Order: sequence, then structure tokens, then C-alpha cells
Amino acid sequence: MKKKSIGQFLSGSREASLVIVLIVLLIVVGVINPSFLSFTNIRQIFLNNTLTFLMALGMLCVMLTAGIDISITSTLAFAGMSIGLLQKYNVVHNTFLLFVIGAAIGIFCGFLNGIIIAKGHVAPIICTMGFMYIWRGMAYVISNNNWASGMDVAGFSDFGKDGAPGPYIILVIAYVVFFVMMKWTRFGRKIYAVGSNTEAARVSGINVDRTLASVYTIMGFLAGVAGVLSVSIYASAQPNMQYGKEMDVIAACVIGGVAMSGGRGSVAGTFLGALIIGIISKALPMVNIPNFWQNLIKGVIILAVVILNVVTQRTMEKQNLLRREM
Amino acid sequence: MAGRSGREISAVQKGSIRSKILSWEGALVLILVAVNILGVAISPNYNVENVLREMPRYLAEIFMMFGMGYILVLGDIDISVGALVCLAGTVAVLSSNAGLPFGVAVIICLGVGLLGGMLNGFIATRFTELPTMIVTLGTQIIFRGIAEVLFETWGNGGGTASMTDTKGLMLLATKIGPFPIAFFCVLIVGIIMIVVLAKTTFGRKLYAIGSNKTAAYYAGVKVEKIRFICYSVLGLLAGLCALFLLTATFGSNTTTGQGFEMEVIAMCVFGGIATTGGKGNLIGGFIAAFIIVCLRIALGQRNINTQVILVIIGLMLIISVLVPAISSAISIRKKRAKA
Amino acid sequence: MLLFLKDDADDKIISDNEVSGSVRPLSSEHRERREKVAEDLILELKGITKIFPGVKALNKVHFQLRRGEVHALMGENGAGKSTFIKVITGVHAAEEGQMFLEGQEVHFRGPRDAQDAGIAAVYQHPTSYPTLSVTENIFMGHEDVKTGMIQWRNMNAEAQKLLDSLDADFKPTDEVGALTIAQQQMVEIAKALSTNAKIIILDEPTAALTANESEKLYEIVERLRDEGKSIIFISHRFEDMYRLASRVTVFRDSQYIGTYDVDGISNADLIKAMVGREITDMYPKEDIELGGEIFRVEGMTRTGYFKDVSFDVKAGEIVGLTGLVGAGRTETIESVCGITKPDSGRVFLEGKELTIKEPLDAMKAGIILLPEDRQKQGLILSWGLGRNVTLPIQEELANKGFNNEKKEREIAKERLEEVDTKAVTIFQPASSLSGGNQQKVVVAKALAQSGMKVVIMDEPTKGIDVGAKKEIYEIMGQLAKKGYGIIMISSEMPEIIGMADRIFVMCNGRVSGCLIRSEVTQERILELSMEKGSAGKGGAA
Amino acid sequence: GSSAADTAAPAADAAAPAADAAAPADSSGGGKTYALVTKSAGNPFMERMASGFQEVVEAQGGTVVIQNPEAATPDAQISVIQSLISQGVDSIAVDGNDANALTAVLTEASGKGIKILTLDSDVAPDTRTVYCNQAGVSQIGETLMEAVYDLTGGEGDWAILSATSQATNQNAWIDAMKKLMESDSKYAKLNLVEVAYGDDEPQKSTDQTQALLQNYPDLKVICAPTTVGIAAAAKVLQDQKSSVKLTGLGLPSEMAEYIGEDDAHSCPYMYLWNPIDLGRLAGYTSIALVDGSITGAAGDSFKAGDLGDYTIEEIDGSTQIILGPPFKFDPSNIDEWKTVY
Ligand SMILES: Nc1ncnc2c1ncn2[C@@H]1O[C@H](COP(=O)(O)OP(=O)(O)OP(=O)(O)O)[C@@H](O)[C@H]1O
Ligand SMILES: Nc1ncnc2c1ncn2[C@@H]1O[C@H](COP(=O)(O)OP(=O)(O)OP(=O)(O)O)[C@@H](O)[C@H]1O
Ligand SMILES: [Mg+2]
Ligand SMILES: [Mg+2]
Repeated sequence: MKKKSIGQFLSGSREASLVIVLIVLLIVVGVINPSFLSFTNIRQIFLNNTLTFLMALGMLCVMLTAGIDISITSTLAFAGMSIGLLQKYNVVHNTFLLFVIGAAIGIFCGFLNGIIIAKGHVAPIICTMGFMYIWRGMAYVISNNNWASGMDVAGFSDFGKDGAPGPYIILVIAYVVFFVMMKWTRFGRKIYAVGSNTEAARVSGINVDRTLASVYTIMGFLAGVAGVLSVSIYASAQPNMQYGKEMDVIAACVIGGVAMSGGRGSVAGTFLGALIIGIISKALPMVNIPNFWQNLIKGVIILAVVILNVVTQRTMEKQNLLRREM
Repeated sequence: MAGRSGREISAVQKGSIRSKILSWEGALVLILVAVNILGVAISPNYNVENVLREMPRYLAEIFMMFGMGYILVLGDIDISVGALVCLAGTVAVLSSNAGLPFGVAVIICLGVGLLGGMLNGFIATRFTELPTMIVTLGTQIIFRGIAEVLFETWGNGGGTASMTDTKGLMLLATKIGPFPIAFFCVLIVGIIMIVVLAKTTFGRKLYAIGSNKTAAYYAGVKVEKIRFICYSVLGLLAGLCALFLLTATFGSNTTTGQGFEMEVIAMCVFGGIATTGGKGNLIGGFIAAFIIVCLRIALGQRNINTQVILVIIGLMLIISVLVPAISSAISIRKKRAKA
Repeated sequence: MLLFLKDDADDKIISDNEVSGSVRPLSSEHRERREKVAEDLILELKGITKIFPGVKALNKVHFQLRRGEVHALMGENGAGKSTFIKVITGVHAAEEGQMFLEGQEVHFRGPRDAQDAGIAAVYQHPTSYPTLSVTENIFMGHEDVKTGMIQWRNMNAEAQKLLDSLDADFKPTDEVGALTIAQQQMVEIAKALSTNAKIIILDEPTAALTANESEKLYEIVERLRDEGKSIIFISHRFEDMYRLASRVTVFRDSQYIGTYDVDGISNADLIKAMVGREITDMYPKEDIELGGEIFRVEGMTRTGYFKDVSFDVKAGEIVGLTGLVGAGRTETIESVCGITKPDSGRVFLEGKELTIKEPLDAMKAGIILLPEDRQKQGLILSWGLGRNVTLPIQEELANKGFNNEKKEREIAKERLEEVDTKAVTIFQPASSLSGGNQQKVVVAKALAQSGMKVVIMDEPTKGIDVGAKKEIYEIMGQLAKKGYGIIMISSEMPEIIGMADRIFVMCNGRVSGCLIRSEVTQERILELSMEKGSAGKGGAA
Repeated sequence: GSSAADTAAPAADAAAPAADAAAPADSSGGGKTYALVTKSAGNPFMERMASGFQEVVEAQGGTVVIQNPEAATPDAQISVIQSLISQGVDSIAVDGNDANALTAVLTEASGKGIKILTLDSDVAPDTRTVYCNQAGVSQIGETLMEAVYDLTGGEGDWAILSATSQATNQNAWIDAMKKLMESDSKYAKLNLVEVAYGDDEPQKSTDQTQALLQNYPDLKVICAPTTVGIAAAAKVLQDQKSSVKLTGLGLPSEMAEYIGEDDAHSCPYMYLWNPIDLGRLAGYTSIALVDGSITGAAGDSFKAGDLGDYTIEEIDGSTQIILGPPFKFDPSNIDEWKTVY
């Protein structure tokens, strides 16, 4: 067989075209501000976007089942605020225990989503919209207008300190676990199956309801952990933590090639998508664009990336058709 | 003419008054009544005058509810409208401050809304592979981004701009009896939008697209043209929303319209319009909008923590969408018990 | 709702549906044989009743499957065949009845249980995962797992073996969504084979296949039978049954009618058992005076799909368009009707050139298309039948943009009855109809359109029972008689030969020949559709 | 300056519930309802302010309504104020989210005879009677500029990390600092390299701080006149062990971790006023407005309990009451204050 052309390589693998987008982005930013490519800076991209990276994995699972979860940052705030308050009022200070508690809260929130979506046949966007209001509201209610501040979370914040290994370790473990789970375990493939064709999955004996419920529970778990991490990294807990950032997570997945209609998407793509989002937010203040232009440019880049991808896919398909003999 | 086998197919609809009352819209009317009774019971200040006085700010959102209903029936979603309200309002304020007469500012406000909607529609129909959620997420950031740039360049310093000549706005904010003008505008727009969706071929096509886009296309429905129109209409209504919001704020800033998209979607969903498309009607959305508004007003007058109000609305949303599932589960259980 | 037999059924072939618990033998010879193999029943169902909201889909039906036999299950559309197999595989829970597997009574709580018990099924509507690879489709639910890890390499190799045995022309790593319907069907079959099931159920596997591919499938089924597997085969095609089955069970109107030896029953009797009346002259093709040319397509090209396709239709003529699956017939017709954009090509109607940019242009000009995929393209499944029928014409009926519901209902009722749809009201959702009846709704929808001049039917009889088929042929005949031009795309050789005045054969995106009625033979068609050597190579780039 | 500058300087004991202020003899607030509308829920600064307000009004026998809008937007404040109008409260003290957006609703409220005053963040002057200002704008500008001067050693690069671009107060303070730099030759060698906006979000503030460090290697000082921004910046600098120093306006409880002279701490000192006292001042002012002892005209004076006597002044063309100069928090007093607010 003759070797694949670059065009075929690109159309064959969504990740490949993302890598190119990424490289172009890095080159442009790197030329404008060479210090962008420094080790510290790249390390900080991961640290500052740990939450996006982490939650994008859960969103990948949810979106693979053709669902969506817009309650994640509310869950994050509720879990984060809870463990912040536990420290503020000197109930718990053990880092590990705090993670366990945060994760448990997240699992609870996620499970509620899952059970209502799976058993109640409620559209995911609606159910999670309800919980978006509920958990955010609850974060405010329990905080009673207080924050947990740097002083309250003193020892705990060392875990997520700039330069501490904690967040990176969590990220690496999460990505490795999910990479293996999604590709090499039955559970992972079930998620794909449910999203690809729910009816078929049901008929071939996959417990669709259970799969759906677990997917949202996983999402909740990651959101809970992200809440704990957020408190650690920013050394504070506020009820409006990460407000509106669920859209960043969704955008990361979509840029990374996860189809909102379900059944298509990969851990590698998700990683690249989150990385692109991280680079955009890290680079904008560094390339001397006036502050007021930053949002506009961020929006244009996101839209441009997704549209560009559609255009390349279309061109590649056309190329393939031309090659067909008649 | 019966078929070859003599089989007759009934064409008589069985709907009765009873089933109408038992429908979701019927339930919504009851809930609306209940909410108002609750309001009167918990707050001594809950009366027609006060409710109508507090309403205009919410009325502005209801305009968009109608447009969003169309988009949801299509099976699409538009989360950029909150930002579009901000952009339209901002441009209107700045152009008025630049010396244009109020009438022109009004047209500009609606025009910017329309253009924004058309941009959404253009991208959504040109790149049909993209989920509309991501398209409108992009334009959401862009619309607000443009507004920020405008504030910086022509605003009152920082991210805010206020209208210097407020005569026109005052006029729009006047009341006819206890009713604000916005109330009548909502009614008129609402009736038009409801009738178009329920009674016309255009409305039927929306349901067709929302239920099965491919089949609709094969049946000669101009799918992309209709989607484009719906996005444009929603944009125009966002302009209208911006205009009436201006009568309450006399200006705009970077947070204007924040979260409106979700509130509007919540109204639609609570009114029985499914986000999966092809289901629900605007009468439900219309009643649901007033339920939410009245509830907010009533609880607000009792000085209930604003965040608790959000929790209550979230719960209402979830329970309302669970109702069909719960009732069918109960009826199945009943049937089983009988068998 | 039951349809009562008006003509008294011949007692010799139609059992009277008593609940006797066993099958009425056909002759003393058979009775002996039956007793001999009675212990060798691998599957037996007794008194199965299944009720859907408003419909009794199965009413106390029986069924016996012997070890190592191919057993055909036949019946009208909506008779309950698909429902029956879903009861067997545990997808639906029956309200009443017992099921015995190798003599043991079993209760399946879900499809999983059936799989574990060695029953595999290929369902009527494809249950594939379009975004996943062929391998995954085949092994979903029973992956090769070692210490929790899926063994992709083994599975790919295993899948390749299965595909080889099916003579498939695609790779295990291909994405199923990009395959043609026939290829997807093969994946489904491979899936059933991969489970090593004792009982394999095939629900209308040949509906989407041409003669060639069907032949391949026959060989596979025969091989499986020889390996000792028991097979239930549902089909509306008589060739399938004659070729494969040793016995046939007939359902009609949710009822069990009888089980017969294929050798011992005549075609006419079987038809009578199935539809409750006699059908003579399957292809009611009248010789009518053909008018002048009404429709012509010239030089249609769409890169990668078809090239330089030209054909023409005369008034009153039925033109057949055939070829192997994937020859590009559907794509060509879709471009003609404005659904996809051709790169080049011209369309003439009654001598005038048309510009068709979108489906509506074609419809307005009088070119009506019955799409191939009724569930995705033809119907809005969640809608009532009536609304489906009047969707394309609602604008014509409307009064200043407002829907004329009354008129719509009248028309819908009329058209649905005209094609004899098996439905209770025009308000019931299209999803509640059986496949064949759904097809009838699509036909009704086309008939409702006034001002039609050319009717294009893409696989109009796919999955339709004999009775309904004949009705559709009759409708075609009537339309032709009225002077319309008719284009019928079909993969079924007998019907295309039976009905068409002229046949255009397509091969690999081009028209490879045109045959007139008098010179048509099955062999000629096959020859043309396989012209230029290896067909079906187009897909692999 | 303020007429009560010395009393306004916080003393630790004043923050303890001032029981003595609750002299029942003075029941001027009795039977009336006084409302406070904060910027948003979930903010400890607002919480402290509200507690001061509540304490004073309740001590005077009045009824308190504290309303925290669901979001930090003028839209949300409008809803809340509309509701207060319906309830017929006697006065509304507002911490405005936008200078002009509340004009219509506040005018309506005044029309219904409700006394309107502002605190912390002002609105359009003709829509309220008086503004309880924590400190004069130029005063804050001077204080912060002086701190920057001190920390840079009089020359070099410095940057500002602000809240959102439309934050009224921050913009006014930044303007005051810029004007001072231009007019006073003392600051000639200081170079303001950038005003960055962290939108009062920890994540964005972190990104912006890191970008400042990377873009300006010679940066010496960051000044963050916002409580969220300063805490995020303090953490970034301290975690990175950066030599860049930080000052600005911050809550002692949020900043205690980062305040210290040595290199291990990122913020040698910073400023703020006492939000509890600000709330109390607004409480006294509300009561005085409602009982008619002041009208809000310049020159009116009244006794604000143990805060002392205040006179309404005409500053920058509008009527204000100034609480006092900002208070400096440094390692010597931070431990005492971090538990108070
Ligand atoms: N999910 C369902 N809900 C309601 N009714 C159903 C459902 N599935 C099938 N039916 C009804 O049950 C009856 C039997 O349908 P089934 O699909 O079993 O027919 P079939 O014999 O397979 O027909 P065909 O040859 O057309 O495939 C039909 O009347 C159909 O309308
Ligand atoms: N989704 C697709 N992606 C890529 N190629 C496709 C797709 N669908 C069809 N093709 C290709 O287009 C060509 C024509 O297919 P088409 O389905 O029109 O054939 P057909 O003759 O109508 O057969 P059928 O009996 O399946 O309708 C084939 O080569 C097929 O592989
Ligand atoms: Mg069937
Ligand atoms: Mg075809």
C-alpha cells in the first residue's frame, strides 16, 4: 500500500489536526512573546487550568452518551465551599480526608443528576440546569456570606501551591486512568455504545440506565475533586467560585473533537482541547492585547478553531471523493 | 373511501375539555393561581399594583422567551442572547449619546439584535456540523467582547455607559393605568408568536424540523432558511429586550443581560418545551414565565435569601420535568396492580 | 383490532388457531417425523401474548424450533413477527406465555439473559453503533477481556476472520457509520455469529440486499445450519424461504396461523395463509400506450458518487433503475430531486429544463420522491400519521398561512385508506406502525401531493409483505395509467422485471445499460450490473 | 479630610458588639424599617458591612432588612430595590453595582418618600441624599501612591491589578493615582506599566498576575486595589517566591497569610477601612435621614453614636460623609485584625 498523504493523515485523525492548531498557536504566541514558551509558564498553564483539564474528562464521558452537564461548576462550588468551611471552623484539616469529603459531595450531586436523567428520562441539559441553580444556591447558603480564606486553609493550600506536585500528580493519574478506562475496559466501551446508539445498546444487553447514572456520577466525582483542588490552588473558597466556567469545559471538549450528539470523542482529543483553551487564557494577557479586546479575541479564536475544523474535514472528504474511481 | 380490506381509519380527534385541563398547560394555570395565592398569603404587599410595578425588568426577558421557544422547538439552543442584549443595549446607549435621536437609537438597538441573531443563524446554517450550543457559546463571548471594546472606546470610562438623554426611555417606561407599556408589548408579541407557532404552516414546519430534520428536508421544508429566520427573530427580540431593559437601567454595562439565556431557557422548559426539539408550545412557556416572575416577586417581598429563591426555582424545574416520568410510572404500577 | 377472515380458510393449510399447545401436522408422514424430533426441540414458545398501549401485537401465539433447522417466519406487515423475536430475546417482556429452551422453562429478564443462553438476533432495524468500528460493533457486550483489559488485537483478528467468512469488502477498523446499508447488515450478521449462539434469529436480513448479496447470505445460513445451529429467518421474500427454510410458520394479525413444511405447501396457499385472501397475478402490469418523453436527466455527475448519468421517462412509463447495492442509484436520484447538489447535469421536465436547487423546487415542478430510508427520511416518527401525510402539502391547503386542519384530516384519512394502512386513527404516531405499514404511510404522503408528474420510488417495497406489495404495484400501475412517469429503484429482480417497461442498470456510479421489457432477463441485468469487472470498489480510497 | 478622622481610626474594641451604643433612651429608630442593599451575596466585606448596619439599627429599635442581590449586577439590585419599594421601607442604603443603572429605580423609590443613601460605592448623586464614603478618592489615591513609592524605593516599574473594568470605585482610585503621578514630580521615576483586570475572579487574577511577572521582568510592585485581586496576587507572588512586592486594598482575614516584612511574605503592608464601621455609619445616617434630623444637604451634622460627630460635606460636587482615612495593616497589627474582618 502506498503511504498515507498528509491530507489523509489529517482527515483520518481528529487529534492530528488539533496538534497542528496547537503548534500554530504556540508559534504565534511564542514569536510575540518568547517567554511564553518558558518552563514555568507551561507548567502554570497546567496548574491554572487543572480544573478544566480534570472536569473535561468527566464532560467527555457525559458528552459521549449524548448528554451534557452544566451543573459542574455549581457542584464544584458546593463541594469546595463545604471543605473550605470545614477548615474555617476547624472541623477537618487532613488533606486526604478533605479530598474524600469533597469527592463524596461531588459523587452525591452527580448521582442525583444521573438517577434523574436515567430513570426519569429528563433531558440532561434541563436536569443539570436545575442543579446548576440548586448547588450554586446551596454554596451561598452554607457559606452565609463568608469565604474560607488563605488563613483558614493554610496548611491545605500547600498541596496546590505553585510548584507543588499535587495537582500535576492528580492530573496525570486522572488522564492515565481515563485513557485506559475509555479504551481498554468494558465500562468505557459501554459509554461509547450508549451514546452511539442507545436503542442498540439496550437491545444488546447493556444496562443503559446504569451506564448513564455512572457517567454523571463520575462527572460529579471529578467536579467534587476539582472543587477541593480549587480551594487548594487559589487558597480560598468563595460561593461564586468558577462561575460560568462550565462553558470552558464544554468548549474544551468540543474543540477536542467530542461530538455533542454522542459516541465520538477521545481522551487524547479532550486533553488537546483543554490545552488549547488553557493556552488561550494564558496567552491573551501575555501578547500585549489591550484588556478590553481579550474576550472578543478569545471568542473569535474558539469559533475559528471549530469552524476551521469543519472546513478541513469537508475539504478532506472532498479529496477522498475525488480519488474514488468511477 | 375505505381501503381494500374495508378498514376504516378514524379522523376524529378525541380531545375533550377534561384532557385539556389535565394537560401541562392546565396544570401551569393552576400553579400560577397557587403562586399568586401564596404571594397574597405570605406578603401583605403582594397586590396588583406592586406586582405590576416590579414586573418590567422581568417582562424584558419574556420577550426573548418567545424566540427561545422557537429555537428550542427546532431542537437548537442559543446561549448568546444574554450577551446580545448587552451589545444591543450598549450600541443604543452610545449612539444616543453620540447625538442621534431616540427613534434612531431604538432602531439601532433592534437592528443590532437582529444582526447578532443573523450572525448566529448564518454560522449555524452554514456549518450544520457544529452543535448550536458551541456556535452560540462563541458568539456569546464575542458579543460581550465587542461591548467591552465599545465601552472602553466610547463609554463613560470602564465597562459602563449610561444614556444622557433619557426622555425617550421615560416615555417607554410610562404606564397605562397600572400596566407598564412593556406589558402590552409582551402581550402583543406573545400572541403573535403563539399563534404563528400553533396555527400556521411556518409553525408546523418548526415542529417538523425539531422532530426529524432529515424527513422535513425531504418533504420540501426549507430547513436552513427557517432556522436562519428563527435565529434572526430571537436576535430581534433580544434587541427588544435590551430596549425595555434600558427603561429600567438607563444604561448598560458589562454585566447587562448576564444569565438571561438560562433564565429564558428555564421558562421555556418549565412551560413544557423540550430541549430535544419538536415538543411543547409557547402558551405553556408564557404561563411558566409569569409563574417564575410572580414567585420571585412574592418570595422577594418576604426578603427570602435571593439564593434560596434560585434553589426553589431549580427544584421546580426538575420536578416539573420529572412529572411525566413519575405519572407514567404510577399508571404502570396501577396497571400492574390490576393485572 | 383484528381483521377477520372473510373467506373461509382452507382447513388443510390454515389451522383454526385453537389453543392446542402444539402444531397441527400436515400429514401422517409428517406427524411421525414430528414425534421423532419432538425431543429435539431447541426452542418452544407457548401462548405468548404481548400488548402495546392500544395494540395487541401478539395474541397467544406458538412456535417450535427444531435443532439444526432453518425455520422461516412469515406474515403480513404488522403481524407481530418482529415483536415475537423481541420477546424471544428478552427485549420485550410478554404479558402471557411460556418459553422453553431445550425443554427447560426460561424467563429472560433482558437481552443479556438471552445472549447468555445462546440466542443471537439480527433485528429488522439496524442496531449498529455508527460512530464505532466494525470490531467494536461485532463484539460489543461480549468483548475479549483479560484481567479487565480489552484485547483489541485478538478481537480485530477475530473480526477479520468473521468478515472473511462473509466475503466482506471492508476492514474491522472501519467506522460502521461510513458503510453502506448492506455492509452494515453484514456487520450485524457477523455480530450474531461472533457470539457462538445456538439459535440465530435474522429479521428481514435480505430486505436491503440485492440478489448477489442475498446469495452470499444464503450460503452463510446454510453453513450455519450444517454446523448444527438453529435459525429463525424472517422475510417477505418467497425466494428466501424456498431457498433456505425447511418449515415456515405464519402469523397473521397477531395470531398464530400455522406451521407448514416448505416442500408441502404451494405458493398460493402460503399467500392465502399470510394475507387471508388469494393473490393472483402478483405483477399487475398493464400494457398501456406510452406518451412522449416526460422527464429526462442528462449528464448528472457528482464527484465520487456517480458520473455522467442520463436516462429518460415517457408519460405512462415505469422505468426501473437497478444495480448492485452501492451502485449510486440513491445518490443520483437525490441529486435529481435537489437533496444533494450535483456537480453538473441537467433535468428536463416535459421538454423544459428545470433548475432544482432544493427539494421544494422538484416537488413544485411535480417530481415526487419516496425516499429510501422511511424512518429517517420519509417519516417523522413521533408525529401522527395524518400530519406526516400532509406535511408536504400543508402550504397548499393553508389559508393565508394558517393551517387548514379539517381539510388536512380529510385528505390524510382518504390517502391512508387508499393504500390500506393498518392503523386505527390518523393521530397515532408513525412509530407505532410496523415497518411495512410505515412504508404505506410514505406512499400515502406521496399520493397526497397534487400536480405530480413524475414519481420516483426508491426501494418502495422494501420490507413490505406480499399483500401490500401488490397494492403498491397496483398503485404504480394506476399512476402510470394516469400518464405520470414513474421511476422505480429496486434491488429485487422479480419486481423490477415484473413491473418495469424499461430498465436502466447502474454499475459503479455509471449507467451501464438499458434494457427494454421484451429483452429483459435476470442474467442480462446481472451482467450489466457487474460490468467492468470488480464492482463495488468505489468505496475504498 | 473628615471631621471625625481620629475616631474613625479603628480600635479593636470598637468592633466588639457595641452594647453601650444600644442606649434604649434613644429610640429614634423605633417602628421604622431600614434597608441595606449590598453588592452581592457571598462576600465577607458586604457581610461585615451589613452586620455593622444591623447592629446600629436594631440597637435603636428599628427593623432591618438586609438584601443581598443574587448577582453582583445592577439588574439584580433593581429587582431587590423594587421589592423594597413594595414593602414600603423607610430608607434604603445601597452599595451600587453601577453608577447610573439604578437611577430609574432609586428615583421611583424617592418618589414614594423613601430616603435613599449610598455607601461604599456611589450612584448618580441626584438620585440619593448622601453618600457614606469609606475614604476620599484622592485620599486613597495618595495613600496607595505613597505605598508604591515606598516599596519601589522611588523608582522603577509597577503595575495595577484591578477588579472588573466597570468597577466604579477602583476606576476612580486608579484615576486619582494616575493624576497624582502626572502632577507630582516626586513620582516621576515611577513607571506604571499596565493596568490589568482580574474581574474579581481568582483564576483570571492569577493568570493576569503571572502575565505581569512574565511580561515585565523588572517589575517591582503590584498594587491591587481590590480584595479578591490582592489575595490572588499575593498567593502567586508568595508561591513563586517572587521579589515583586504587593500592596493595595485587602481584607485582613484574607491577607493575613501573606503579610510580613521578610521575603517569605509577598505583601509588606496594605490598606483598608473598617467595613463594620462603614455599615454602622450608614445605619446612623439612615436613622438621621428618616427621623428628619438631617436632610442630606451639605453642612448638616449629626452624632453617629460612638463613631462620633459627622458633617455632610460637598466633595467633588456631591454630598458625602467620609468615614476616615484608610487604615494600614502591617505585620504589627495583622494578627489582631485578621479575626475581626
Ligand atoms: N414499541 C411499540 N409500541 C406500540 N406498538 C408497537 C410497538 N412495536 C410494534 N408495535 C405494533 O405491534 C404490531 C406488530 O408489529 P411488528 O413490528 O412485530 O410487526 P412485523 O410483523 O414485524 O411487521 P413487518 O413485517 O412490517 O416488520 C404492529 O401493529 C405495531 O404497530
Ligand atoms: N455516507 C457515505 N459516506 C461515504 N460514501 C458513501 C456514503 N453513502 C454512500 N456512499 C457511497 O456512494 C456510492 C453510492 O451509494 P448509494 O447508497 O447511492 O447506492 P445505491 O445504488 O442507491 O444502493 P442502495 O441499494 O444501498 O440504495 C457508493 O459507492 C457508496 O459507498
Ligand atoms: Mg418486523
Ligand atoms: Mg439506494
